[in-house]
Amino acid sequence: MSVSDTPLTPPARHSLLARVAALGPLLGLLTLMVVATLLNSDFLSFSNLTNILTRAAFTGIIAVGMTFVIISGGIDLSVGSMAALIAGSMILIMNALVPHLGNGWSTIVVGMVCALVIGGLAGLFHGVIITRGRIEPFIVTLGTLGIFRAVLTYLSQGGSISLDQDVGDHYGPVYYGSLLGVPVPILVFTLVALLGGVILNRTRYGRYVQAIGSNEQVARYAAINVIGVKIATYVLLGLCVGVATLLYVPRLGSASPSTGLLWELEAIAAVIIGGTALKGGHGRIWGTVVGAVLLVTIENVLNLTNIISVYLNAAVQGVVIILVAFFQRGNRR
Amino acid sequence: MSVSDTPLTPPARHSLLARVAALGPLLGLLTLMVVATLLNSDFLSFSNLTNILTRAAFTGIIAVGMTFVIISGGIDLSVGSMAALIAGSMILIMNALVPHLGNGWSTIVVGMVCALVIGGLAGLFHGVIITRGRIEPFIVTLGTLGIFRAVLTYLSQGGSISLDQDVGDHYGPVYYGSLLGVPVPILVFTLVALLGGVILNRTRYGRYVQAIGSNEQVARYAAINVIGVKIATYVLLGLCVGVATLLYVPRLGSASPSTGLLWELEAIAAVIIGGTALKGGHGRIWGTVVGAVLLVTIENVLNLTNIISVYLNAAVQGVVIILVAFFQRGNRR
Amino acid sequence: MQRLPVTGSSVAEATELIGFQNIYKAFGAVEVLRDLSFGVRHGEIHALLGENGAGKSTLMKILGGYHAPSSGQVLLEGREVHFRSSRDAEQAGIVLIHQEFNLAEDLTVAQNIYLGHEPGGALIDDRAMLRGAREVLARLKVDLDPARRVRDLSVPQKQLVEIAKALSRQAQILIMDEPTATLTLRETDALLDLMGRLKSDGVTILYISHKLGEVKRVADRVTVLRDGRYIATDDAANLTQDQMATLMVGRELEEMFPEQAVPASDLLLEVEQLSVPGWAQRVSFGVRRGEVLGFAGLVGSGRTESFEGLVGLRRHTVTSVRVAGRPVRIRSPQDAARVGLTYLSEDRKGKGLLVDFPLAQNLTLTTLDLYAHPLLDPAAEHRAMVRAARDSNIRAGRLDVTAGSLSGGNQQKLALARILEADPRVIVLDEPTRGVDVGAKREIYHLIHQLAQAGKAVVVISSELNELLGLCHRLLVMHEGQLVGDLSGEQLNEQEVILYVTGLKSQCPAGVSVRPGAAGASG
Amino acid sequence: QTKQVIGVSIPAADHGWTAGVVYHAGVAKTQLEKMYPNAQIIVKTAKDANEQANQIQDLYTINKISALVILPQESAPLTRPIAALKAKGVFITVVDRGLTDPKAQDAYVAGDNPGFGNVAGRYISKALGAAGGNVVILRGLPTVIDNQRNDAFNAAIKSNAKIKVLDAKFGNWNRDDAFKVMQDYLTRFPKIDAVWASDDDMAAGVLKAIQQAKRSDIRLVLGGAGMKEMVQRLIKGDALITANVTYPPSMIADAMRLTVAHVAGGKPIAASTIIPSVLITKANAAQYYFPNSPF
Ligand SMILES: Nc1ncnc2c1ncn2[C@@H]1O[C@H](COP(=O)(O)OP(=O)(O)OP(=O)(O)O)[C@@H](O)[C@H]1O
Ligand SMILES: Nc1ncnc2c1ncn2[C@@H]1O[C@H](COP(=O)(O)OP(=O)(O)OP(=O)(O)O)[C@@H](O)[C@H]1O
Ligand SMILES: [Mg+2]
Ligand SMILES: [Mg+2]
Repeated sequence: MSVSDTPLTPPARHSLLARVAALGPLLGLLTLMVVATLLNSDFLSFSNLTNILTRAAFTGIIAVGMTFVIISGGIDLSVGSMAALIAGSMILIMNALVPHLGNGWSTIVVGMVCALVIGGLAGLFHGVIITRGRIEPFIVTLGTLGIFRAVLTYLSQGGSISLDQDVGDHYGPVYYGSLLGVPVPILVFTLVALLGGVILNRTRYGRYVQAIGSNEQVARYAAINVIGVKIATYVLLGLCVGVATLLYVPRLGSASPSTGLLWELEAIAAVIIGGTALKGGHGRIWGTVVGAVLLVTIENVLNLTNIISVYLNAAVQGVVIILVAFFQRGNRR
Repeated sequence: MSVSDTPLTPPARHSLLARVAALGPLLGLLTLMVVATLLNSDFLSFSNLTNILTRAAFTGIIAVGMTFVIISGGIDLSVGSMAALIAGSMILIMNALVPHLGNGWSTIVVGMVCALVIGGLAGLFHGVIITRGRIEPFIVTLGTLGIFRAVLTYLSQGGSISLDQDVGDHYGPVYYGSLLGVPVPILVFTLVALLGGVILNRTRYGRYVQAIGSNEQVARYAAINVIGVKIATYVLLGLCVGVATLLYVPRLGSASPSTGLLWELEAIAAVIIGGTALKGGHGRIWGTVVGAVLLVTIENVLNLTNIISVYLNAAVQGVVIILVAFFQRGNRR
Repeated sequence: MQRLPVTGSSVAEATELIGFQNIYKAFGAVEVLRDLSFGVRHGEIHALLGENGAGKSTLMKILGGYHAPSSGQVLLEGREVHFRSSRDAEQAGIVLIHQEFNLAEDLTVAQNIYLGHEPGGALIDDRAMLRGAREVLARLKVDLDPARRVRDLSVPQKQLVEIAKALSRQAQILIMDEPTATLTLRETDALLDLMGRLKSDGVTILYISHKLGEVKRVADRVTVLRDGRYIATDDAANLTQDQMATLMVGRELEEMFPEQAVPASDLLLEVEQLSVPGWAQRVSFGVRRGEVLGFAGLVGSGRTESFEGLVGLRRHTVTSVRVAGRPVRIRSPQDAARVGLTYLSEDRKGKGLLVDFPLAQNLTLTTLDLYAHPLLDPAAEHRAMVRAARDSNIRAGRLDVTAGSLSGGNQQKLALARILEADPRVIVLDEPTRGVDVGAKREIYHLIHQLAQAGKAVVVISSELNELLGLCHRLLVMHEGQLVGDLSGEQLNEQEVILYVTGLKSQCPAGVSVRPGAAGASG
Repeated sequence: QTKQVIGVSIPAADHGWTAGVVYHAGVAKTQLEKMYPNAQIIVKTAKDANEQANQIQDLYTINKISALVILPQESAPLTRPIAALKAKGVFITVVDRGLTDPKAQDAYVAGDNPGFGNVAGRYISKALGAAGGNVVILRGLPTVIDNQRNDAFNAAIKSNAKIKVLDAKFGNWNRDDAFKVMQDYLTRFPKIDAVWASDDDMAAGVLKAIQQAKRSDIRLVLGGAGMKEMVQRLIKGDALITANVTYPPSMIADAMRLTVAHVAGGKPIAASTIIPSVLITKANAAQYYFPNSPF
């Protein structure tokens, strides 16, 4: 094919317009920030911004894992319940360890490891049932959504499970502390996002996740271990939930049946707002991060102002979500 | 990858095994019924069975509409909020009409028509934004999920909106009455399901819905009005929500911010348990009906017995859902 | 025919690299391959011929490790091999280019080419990948940005990526399942040249094609299958194209192209100044009742896009469209269908058929109103399918299978049968014989002429020049989005058309379109 | 005497207070079944009004209850289903959330929601003293009881003209949401004197947010309902937690006791029993401390 065969104009995807559209969620976030600053100049204060990012860290970290699951063509509805179960088990384990290991770091580290292990195992369970059992991920995780939370409710007898006060004091800095002025959860969030970005875009595993989501048959023909890769996405997500939870526990020092309620919706929404297709195949971590921050920012702005009835908060959130999606629609296929 | 994994289409579809697997949800339901009867022989009493079916009617009717949306490749997360909003508006309208039309049937009929109109309009709004606006249905309906419920909360000022007592007394039979011994909601549910089945399998529109879900491009090239058909699925679902709500209002006689909470999850779960693929392309109404009944039956069985901790109800539900899905997995493509 | 030496003995010759011995293959109850035995020599280009559904692709998938034979053996250098996956076969140096694309549409060209074989250590070496992809594409003489997403590519470009993917695997045995079906002259030439070079590098090539001219040109030996059975093997030099066709079909084929009837004088379709942004400018033409009008051009010349625009599938502008003299506005495919204008897409799998749907439902998709009174009548749909299968000679084990399980050529026939169901007045066929065997091609050609004689106007877009020349009353040539030639009569010869197609000759200064009525004058 | 089946239908434990209800119901069941051998008590929890309506239907159809003690998830939607049961001869005791039609019940045992708001409002206006100050409110979920409490609080706090209510937002009776709302209040208002968290779960979240922001302007955080951790802090003499307002989840046990005594023991029962909300201070805290309860 010679040069003369190339099309008359480059396809629209590469045009300026498409590039701008790809930035949709970011533009949405910036617009929102401008509006927020106009409404309340405290919005831009350092402490408010760190508050926002710290809050975004929990669902944000989970959403990074969720991005992989969704790109591969799956879904996980159970993450909120999983977080609650991990938080509860972790606290019970740490409380039980105090007599043996004391209330210092050794107890906490064991607790953290347990959080990761439980998350990973829950993910492994999902992955195996979904792939080997060939059941829709929606159904499996809808089931475990009920199961995980019920087990936590059982463990807490409906009330809350509180962390030993002294352990809590030692553990506190993991949420409240900061390094070079940046709160620890933000650091961890950044780290997880960067790692997620590298894994998704620069490793074989990430490539295979995208290939599987795009066309499972093709992936299988390319001799990719489809089942293994899929299981790994759920394990990865489970680990992310574990990380989010171990940051979360020192925040309130307790777990209750309402811990992590609706986090799944928030995490999935962050992923989709960020420009990942629900049908899988392609997506991007930075979009997910922006999506997570955006969702928290909407809430924050609503708390900072008084202009509309409290009853309508959810309506404003809904409108903003749709508007942001509208901005980036040019980017959709 | 083993060689046996690779055939382009599973010839197994036609085998006996596949036929049995296709009955998965039904078998699940039957098994559950046997267990229930063993636990408490009153389970099979006529009044208990009609109770179950009547309850299944609400999410069941919605799930029939949802089946169309999901087969066409869409999703609607807002149905629970939509039901709440319809219930609230309908009650306010009827209460306002009492001085003019009295508390009899003319008021009620106008209220019912309004329920259908509001449902249809909400569906139209979804359909248009999703197709013309080219936004992921997940996002649009996540947005309206918040919006609808917020508007209801605003209308009720956080409390509940109650139907005029006398109107309620006239309206009551729509829920509590029966025809030839069969409660009205069961009759309506049956009718909606039959109609849904005929539309899906025996009309052009139904075929187009399936075609679009299977491959939208092919449908477009085959001169199918893709946008129109898609919009119609959301309108149809809106109407179903309207019907469900106008049966529901006489039951509880009020609407509040918590009306219809999580119905979307139940409706979607009924559809998926019934054997419709979340990715769209094919599905079946009878499966959805069985799915809806199954979900209610699990709850009923849990109410009938006392063998496990109340805290673990949700866990049992989760386990049963996964087990049923496991039964029918052979049927998945 | 009787002089053909039948070499399919069950004992493989020592020089043979690949041996098939008594291969049987059945899908469920459907027997696809029966007692097949023959051998392929080291370093040859071995063509595999057969009608649609003869089992060529199936046999090659067995060799490529995608299917296991129901019984029988595959020998490699005399030793029996059992591939459990395509990865196994690849390790033995065997790579298959699929007839149907196997590309992850969301990934880029380079990512697809290297899928499962990414270079680099812990992190993928993207630059090496792009470089490597560019190199393979260059070997194919393809100018394609390896960073583009496959989703945005045209069918021929996807085919080239599929080929490049296989080439990048450094195969010793390369299986090409109809690689040229979607390619135009130039890419085909480049590919055939490349095959020659690969052969001289010692690569053994198994080559499936329904384009017998190509087979004649590159193949050393030819094996013919029919109904899943082995028929014959011979040196390509010993066989004429007609003989090949005869072997495939099992009987003498009559004249490929039917006599052309004289078209009527009234224009059924008139298009003035059709532009599709980015693809075509000011294209104007007319088609007469009873006329078969061809569109020739290279990949990217804008033929497909012009007609997709015309039927409302793409954004376009047009000064006027008349159907049977009456001005019409076409904004959607439904509008087009209403005025009796239908378009058969070149992209069978992506835009033509619902591969998960049964045959009958594919057939009736555009004409469902005929079966709705007001409820659909599945029995009537089934009857229509039985009729169409007979009329269009669609070969399927059973009629209740899904469209995806048909062989490539039979899928094409099904797609064609569907648009005829609508009984349109103007029929636009984009690559109607893609992947279709000679016998079926002939049937399609005759069908096209029957349609023309029945008073319809037929537009044929094709990349096979011979087909256009033999079939059409008149030929329009597009180049870079513009009509550059309106050829008929004497001008309808290969040399002349190629000059226009490649842009070396043009009837009018660029930008000025050919008036529809001017056909006679220029001829 | 024939066996009497008494059904108890309560909300599922989805936050601290309801967990307390479930706990106390369970304890009362064991006690009462021992006291009245002819009584069988079935406790059911429901996650929403719809499920609760289904549940009481099942209790009647299958378990054949003769009396029902119900803490409705919501008042209005359960009125009709409860009335339907009463019409079939079931003795109905409604707890805490009044039905829209009182005719649907036989007995009513309740906490005092307006009283709850009123006590809190009066305490804060007194505690802030003549100088007054800025108050922020965290409301629960949009429901009738939350409206009642909030209205009563606002009415009571008007007694101190120097007090300014800065804003009231929903914290959903949830620690997490309360934490976030409080964080944002702290960003928005440079000076806050008192927080009415209206619930101890929310108060727990509020305290963490204040702690994190290291703000010292807040003088007082008033929760409510007497969660054991909060009462314990009160006993220990916490600087911010100087009082609490009761809204005891144990009212379910009272209602069960009265009902069982009536149907199984033939004792009379009052048509309405209101359990007042009282102020807990350091002085009387010990008697409101239940270490075994989850709440
Ligand atoms: N997975 C399958 N399940 C059932 N039948 C199949 C399957 N794959 C192929 N077949 C059938 O096997 C037969 C041979 O198909 P194959 O694709 O090998 O033909 P082919 O010779 O390549 O034809 P074409 O020239 O049209 O590509 C066809 O009748 C086809 O319907
Ligand atoms: N840079 C490009 N961006 C997008 N698409 C391109 C580009 N270059 C070539 N193409 C593709 O080239 C294809 C061929 O163009 P078109 O279909 O108009 O040619 P044609 O004359 O119909 O040729 P044929 O039908 O033989 O493919 C187009 O479908 C288009 O998608
Ligand atoms: Mg083939
Ligand atoms: Mg083309």
